[in-house]
Amino acid sequence: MSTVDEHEKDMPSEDSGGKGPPPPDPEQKNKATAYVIFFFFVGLIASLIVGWIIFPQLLYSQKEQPIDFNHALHNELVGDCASCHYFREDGTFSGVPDLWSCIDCHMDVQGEDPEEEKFVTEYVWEDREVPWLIYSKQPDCVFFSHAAHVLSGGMDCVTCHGHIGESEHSKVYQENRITGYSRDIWGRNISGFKRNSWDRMKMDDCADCHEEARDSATKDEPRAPVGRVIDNIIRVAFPGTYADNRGGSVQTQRGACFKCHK
Amino acid sequence: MKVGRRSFLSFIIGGAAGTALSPLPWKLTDDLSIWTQMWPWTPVPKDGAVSYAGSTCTLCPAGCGINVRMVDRRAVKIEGMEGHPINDGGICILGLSGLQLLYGPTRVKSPMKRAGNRGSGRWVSISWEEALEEVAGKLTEIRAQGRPEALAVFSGKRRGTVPALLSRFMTAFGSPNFVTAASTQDSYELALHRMQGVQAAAGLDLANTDFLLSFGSGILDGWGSPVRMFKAHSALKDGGGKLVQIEPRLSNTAAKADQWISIQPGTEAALAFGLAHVIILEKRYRTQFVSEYGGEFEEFRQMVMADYTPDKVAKITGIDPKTIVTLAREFSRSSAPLAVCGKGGGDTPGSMNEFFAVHALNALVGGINRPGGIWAVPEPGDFGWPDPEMDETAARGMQQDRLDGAGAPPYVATAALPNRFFEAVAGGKGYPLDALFVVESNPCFTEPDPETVKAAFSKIPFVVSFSSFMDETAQNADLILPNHVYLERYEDVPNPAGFNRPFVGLVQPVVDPQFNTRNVGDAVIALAQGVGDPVASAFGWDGYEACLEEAYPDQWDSLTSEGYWMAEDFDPAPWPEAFETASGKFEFVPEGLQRGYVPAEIAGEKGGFPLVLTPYDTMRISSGYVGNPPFMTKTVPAEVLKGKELLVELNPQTADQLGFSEGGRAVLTTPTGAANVRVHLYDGIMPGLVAMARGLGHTAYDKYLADKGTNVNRLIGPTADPVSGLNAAWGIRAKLTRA
Amino acid sequence: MDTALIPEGVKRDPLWKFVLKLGPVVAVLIWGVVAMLLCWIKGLNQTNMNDYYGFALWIWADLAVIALGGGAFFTGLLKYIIGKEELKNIINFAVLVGFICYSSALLILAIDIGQPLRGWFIFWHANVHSMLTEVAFCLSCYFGVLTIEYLPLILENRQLDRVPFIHNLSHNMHEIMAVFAATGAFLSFFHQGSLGGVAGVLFGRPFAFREGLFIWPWTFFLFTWSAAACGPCFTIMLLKITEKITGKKLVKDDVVRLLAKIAGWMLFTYIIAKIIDTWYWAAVTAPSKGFGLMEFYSNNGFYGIWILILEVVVGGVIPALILITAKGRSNPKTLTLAVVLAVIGVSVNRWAMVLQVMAVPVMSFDQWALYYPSWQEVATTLLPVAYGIILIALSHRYLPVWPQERELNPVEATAGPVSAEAAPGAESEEETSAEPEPAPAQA
Amino acid sequence: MKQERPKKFGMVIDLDKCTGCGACLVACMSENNVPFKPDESDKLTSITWMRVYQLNNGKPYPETDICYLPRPCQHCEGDHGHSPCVSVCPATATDYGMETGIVSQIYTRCFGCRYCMAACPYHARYFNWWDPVWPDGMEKYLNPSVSVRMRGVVEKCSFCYHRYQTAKDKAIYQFAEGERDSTDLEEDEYQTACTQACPAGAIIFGDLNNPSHRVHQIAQPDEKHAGRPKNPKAFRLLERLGTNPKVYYLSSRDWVRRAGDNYLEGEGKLKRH
Amino acid sequence: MFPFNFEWIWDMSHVVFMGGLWFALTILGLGMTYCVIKAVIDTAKGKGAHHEEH
Repeated sequence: MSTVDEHEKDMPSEDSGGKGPPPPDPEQKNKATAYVIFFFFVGLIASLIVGWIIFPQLLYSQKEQPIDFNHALHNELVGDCASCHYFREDGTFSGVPDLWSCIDCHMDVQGEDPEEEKFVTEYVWEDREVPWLIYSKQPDCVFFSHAAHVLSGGMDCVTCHGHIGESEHSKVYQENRITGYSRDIWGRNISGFKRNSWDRMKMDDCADCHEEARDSATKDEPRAPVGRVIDNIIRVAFPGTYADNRGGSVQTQRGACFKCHK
Repeated sequence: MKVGRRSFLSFIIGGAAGTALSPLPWKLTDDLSIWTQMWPWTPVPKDGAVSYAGSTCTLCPAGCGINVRMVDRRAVKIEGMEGHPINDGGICILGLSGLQLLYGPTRVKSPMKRAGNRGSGRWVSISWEEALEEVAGKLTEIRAQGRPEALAVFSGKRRGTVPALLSRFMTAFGSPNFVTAASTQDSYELALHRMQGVQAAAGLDLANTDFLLSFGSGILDGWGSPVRMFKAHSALKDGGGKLVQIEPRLSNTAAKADQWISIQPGTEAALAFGLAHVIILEKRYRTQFVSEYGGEFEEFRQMVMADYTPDKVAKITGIDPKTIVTLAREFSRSSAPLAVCGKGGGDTPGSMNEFFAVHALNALVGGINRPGGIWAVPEPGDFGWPDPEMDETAARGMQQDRLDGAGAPPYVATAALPNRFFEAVAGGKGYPLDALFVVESNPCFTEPDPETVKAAFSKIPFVVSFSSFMDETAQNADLILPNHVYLERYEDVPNPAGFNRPFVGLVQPVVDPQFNTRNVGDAVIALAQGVGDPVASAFGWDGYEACLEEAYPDQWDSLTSEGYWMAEDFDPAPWPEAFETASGKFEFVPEGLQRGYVPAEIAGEKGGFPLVLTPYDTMRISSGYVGNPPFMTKTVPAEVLKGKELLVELNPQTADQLGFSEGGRAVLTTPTGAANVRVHLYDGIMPGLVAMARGLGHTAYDKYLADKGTNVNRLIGPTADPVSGLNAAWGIRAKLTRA
Repeated sequence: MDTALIPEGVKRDPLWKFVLKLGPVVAVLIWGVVAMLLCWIKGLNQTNMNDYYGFALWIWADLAVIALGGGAFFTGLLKYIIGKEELKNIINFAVLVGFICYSSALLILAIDIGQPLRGWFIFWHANVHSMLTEVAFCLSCYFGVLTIEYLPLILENRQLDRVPFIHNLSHNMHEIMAVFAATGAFLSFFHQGSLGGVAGVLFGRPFAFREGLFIWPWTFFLFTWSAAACGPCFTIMLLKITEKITGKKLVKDDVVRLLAKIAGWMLFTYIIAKIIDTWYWAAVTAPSKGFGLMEFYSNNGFYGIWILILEVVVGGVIPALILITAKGRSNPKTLTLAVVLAVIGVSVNRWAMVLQVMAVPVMSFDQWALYYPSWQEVATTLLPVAYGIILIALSHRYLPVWPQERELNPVEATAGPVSAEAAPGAESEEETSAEPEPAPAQA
Repeated sequence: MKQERPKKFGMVIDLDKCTGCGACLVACMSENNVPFKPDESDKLTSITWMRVYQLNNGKPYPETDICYLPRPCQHCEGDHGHSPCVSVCPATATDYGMETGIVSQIYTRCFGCRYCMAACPYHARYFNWWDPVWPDGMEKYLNPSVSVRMRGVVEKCSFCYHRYQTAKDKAIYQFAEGERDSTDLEEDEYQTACTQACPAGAIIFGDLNNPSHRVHQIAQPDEKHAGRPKNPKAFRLLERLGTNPKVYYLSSRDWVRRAGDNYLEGEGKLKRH
Repeated sequence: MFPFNFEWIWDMSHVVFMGGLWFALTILGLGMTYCVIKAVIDTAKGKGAHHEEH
């Protein structure tokens, strides 16, 4: 903020003297301006392409499952998810079945599927666990209680895991090259929009669902996000309008951090 | 030109705007922070099904039951076993650190053969077949030469099937030199043997004691079965009982005691006799016991009356006569008083005179085999194995004198004399040894004056270590046949230290062997087979597991289901049947008791060494054959270990006289050796004493333990007790000079 | 060779001399950068900080540097809001110093945190109850303000100013500078205060804890106050140093004296408040927690009562008395002494409110912890100093920092095409810039 | 979902029983994946969620007396959950849970500013100055219930919150299977690792709000006076600062109780109600 | 820092703190936007070209 301009403002700026070089040819100037604008858009569009299309391609590696697993077929045979993805007696969730769970049926090759043959010969007979790639694997800092959600909360698998149980082939596993996250956690859509409850499994997605649950505990129907914002504003502007429905956390007034983190 | 530059700038601005409007910078920022949350070099423990596996801890003689938490096949945590008779859910610091030993970097991962000079640290891995063949070959050679006695075994344990197998092997092979490490328990056993005429372990009925008088025993510093002692102490506190600690240093036990009485070190026997004096004088003893079962009581009475008046004792011990009288009254007034002795953690035997005196005190108040007193617990018998067949060579070998002189006059009743064993070998006394097996022990570190041990090693051409860890002894061996760590093997733990019922704990494998190791029991059986008949015929088992099961035919069900077997309804022999001495009475004046006060022997002239060095034990340092795991070393206070330097405790008054301030560097010299130390000023220690923690100063093991501090055993040579022949050194004269 | 970039009408060293003089400073800068990289790559184990000294040299440097950078907001406030027009002659320099101080503070913070790549969590996942959140937000925002204030100065570089857009931009920014300055003052009030709050709210640390007003402990206000008092002192101190080094008088004495007078009165009132605060704390607050005053100052090897005396008397009362007397501030020697003492005083205050807070044992059985910084900490703390010197040197060389320089240091005709017009004084200064120049850039 | 009554987990440590053996330290380290370095003798950089202090009465031999004081995180409640550390965390990485009274620390959220450490008068918070390194193979014993902390973040005692979680999961499962009447936990179903391990039984853990729990019965917290113990043998560390901690200590020795707080010279004992 | 952040609560402290913050940021943002736009317009008008020399 040099003081030079302090005084400059007192004088008409159009009043430029004739001492300088002659003003440039207007046509030439227009042309130059067009170039400048053109290159601005070139840069803009190029970077948008890089950011929206090329970058996501580069960010995720694509990995095939060691065995192409047919969920639909198995589901037909065993009836429900819990047959293989069961609760242990200590209330923990078994997650992806280990070899031991499969051996009952797959001690020997049963059908003609080469994938099954591969499974039996390369893993069962070799007593080697299958290095499954887990689409919905949460990072180590997360404590997720299947018991609380499924046994207490009565949620079904589809809400978070989608219709994987109906798949006939294992989809490609995409892993973030920087973080090691499965892409299903952050969501396939790079812009972060989701259509279904199972499209993404980030903390905010947990929070959204819990917010709805909290609302529905006190109100008759779940609120739309906009409605919630309005409620919140009313809550601040007119304290005492609503019953206090705070969670245990002193910091966030939601669930305490330790509820979901370890 | 101008257009070009401006257009380029415009392009950059457009690019920046576009980038900002794309997910790239934002996702990248987010992902980079997530990357820091999941750094690939920070381990993520694998999740799995949780289960618990029960077993018994063998890291000390306590025999605690443990529950190991497993995640799939990994052991992730050791916890105390609820309801276990010894530790009931509690667990000590060493037991908790066990997994660091199991998965630790100092494990010997396969049989190893020395490649360079001894101690050079150069080894080659060999197969078990090669290793066993090499040892068997050597043994065959020794037998072929007709001198089977040239084989010796040094075992850390004396009880249980593994020592029994080793002993059996030695008998069948023909060598009397089966040497075991000694502890307070050996002194106790000898006291019971001399005074009660029984071959039994001393069991303390702590549950019913209401007055515990400890003559320097580290009740809360690792003495006996530590967790059991801790629980007993807490129960004493809850029940309004009393603990009195007599020792010259405010140890953790002394600090927790209701009364701490500082005493001139080495004069504990005199105090015990002094208390007896008061009790007898005031007729506070248990008349029925003394009159009916007290052997030579009159002689005892005369002795304490003449030589141990409170004033005389006060002069000897430095304790106020009034305190002595009060203590005697309180002790004898209690309904179930109990006096114990054996200094510190109880890893070293002590002066028999002291054991006799303290045991006599228990007898005076009628505490022998009574609730709240001290019980004679029968030693586990033999395992019902038929005697091994001995050929002529073996029989001839067994006729030879033991190199340590145990079992022969003057130490007839002592089973083994480890201190004399190494002295004899190092000094070239007796016949030379051709081979030595070292099992579950680390004499190059734990024995007093380890230099003598090393000198003894240099006289033995073939040393085989069975250690699971690359400890000092394994480093000085020629061959290592690594044992499983306790979490990988079967074993029995009979009669835990100080427990007052016949008891066997079962060690069971909770994880698969992590490395190419073998149970030492299996190795011995294989060796016997390698040597051939008649040794082999004494070892007809398929393997150690079968042998173990056969050893406990009646207890096996209980062992496998409960993890232990205990004689629930055991009652100690009532007084009429309790004493198997010649007189059938309790001998108040056993053979070997010193009449009149003789100051305890201590090495070093007073002139050159104005101070007295005493070692002390702490729960946070494992001073036994297992080196401190990293977790334990982490808990060692900075007042004990700073960097690699050990601090010795010194009373501020003494420090002032010597010109030391807190942390000052010094050279600690004793007649046995010298070490660089630092000084920690501690008000809780008698002036004139220097106290040093036992268990540091390892040269082997890993960077978490090696070269930290000084091994106090290096500074204190053994002193043979005239009765037992066992090491009775509780200290040594010393001097501190500025470094 | 860089004459085209140098402001018109002033004399500067030849480039080679300039570079040579900056050489050692650049060396220090590189040393600092190496230490900084070590801290980032290997982690904070490179420092001598520990679990007792979670805050140490760096946080002190941060607090001190921000207090000293307070000259920018306070001078801005005086000029743009209160209307002390004379201060326009020093405001550029004050802004420059502020910019350096705040950018340094942000850099040090970025090194100081254990997980620099997650540093943005402080904004994104902000906990509004934390004083540190307030610090972070206001600090970054005010740094933005300082950038906005410093930017026109850069844009007025002789060559940049030739571009019409840039010229217009800097012109427009000047037009509404008062708005920015007001925002800056608002933000500064809160972050200077919240830096004081950082220590003052620690109710687990009786040495630091102060009662206060609503959520703000008294230290909140004392910090703002002391920054307003000592920031200008620091600006004056640096001005004196710059004048010494360049061998030129750059700002007129009346301007300096005005600023010194205001700073003096601020310091005077501040130190009265500080004494009252200290007394209340020593007599009421700390004893209520079981602490006597001397327990904070004895039984340790370093933190004696001398710290309090140095801070309050030597670094507070004395400079305040010098500065509020006309005689004191008109004598260049006493003026310099006073501003140096004030700078020391505020630095010691920040030192005590960071380091001593960490050192004092709170549990009766705990011990004093002493600390000395590692070379990496020292180097990274000197890094901003070196960077500051370089930035001042560059600004001095290439930017029109000093409105009064040409008037005070007329350049002889031989020096170049500039020269003669310098005389008329500040009011008609703009005319001097009308000089056409060789304009090599057009070639 | 039914609302359970808020719990307030706390601890009572009997200093008459504590022997300073260090089992709680290792139980904690082993349960919570606390790392170790080759040299841990600088206690100012040594991570021990549970630390055992040695107190002494300051008297010369032979009047000397010492006492061990294990110090886990005190899980201060402060004023309505505003413990010294929680409100200062700029990134919401530490939190006070009203339902359990436990002060949490989220390592992946923490960015290592160490303000909470400056705030804690108990030095219960530790910074990871180094990357945690386990010797090759030793990482096998790591507990999957607790995340391993990366370099550059603060960590502290969590009252083994993961044990609460696992116990809860088990209760939910058993409730769903009809094996129990409610998902409420019994006192012994949630115990910290140090409590479980203590060979002297000196540590007692439970819900201070629950009159049937031993901690409540022993400490007898006075809710009218911010949880101050009514048991005359009990005291809390630095109660006068208003930290309102949830760890109570018992001692029969006057000098030990007095060492728990700061008093001006000549100041009488803190009055109790 | 935004209402959609997990940590955001609609309470007085957020409204006051974040309100103040966003207010300041808005002023700065609007101020700079004004300057830039005006500079673009001025430049288009031909102001400031090659100094206002006299």
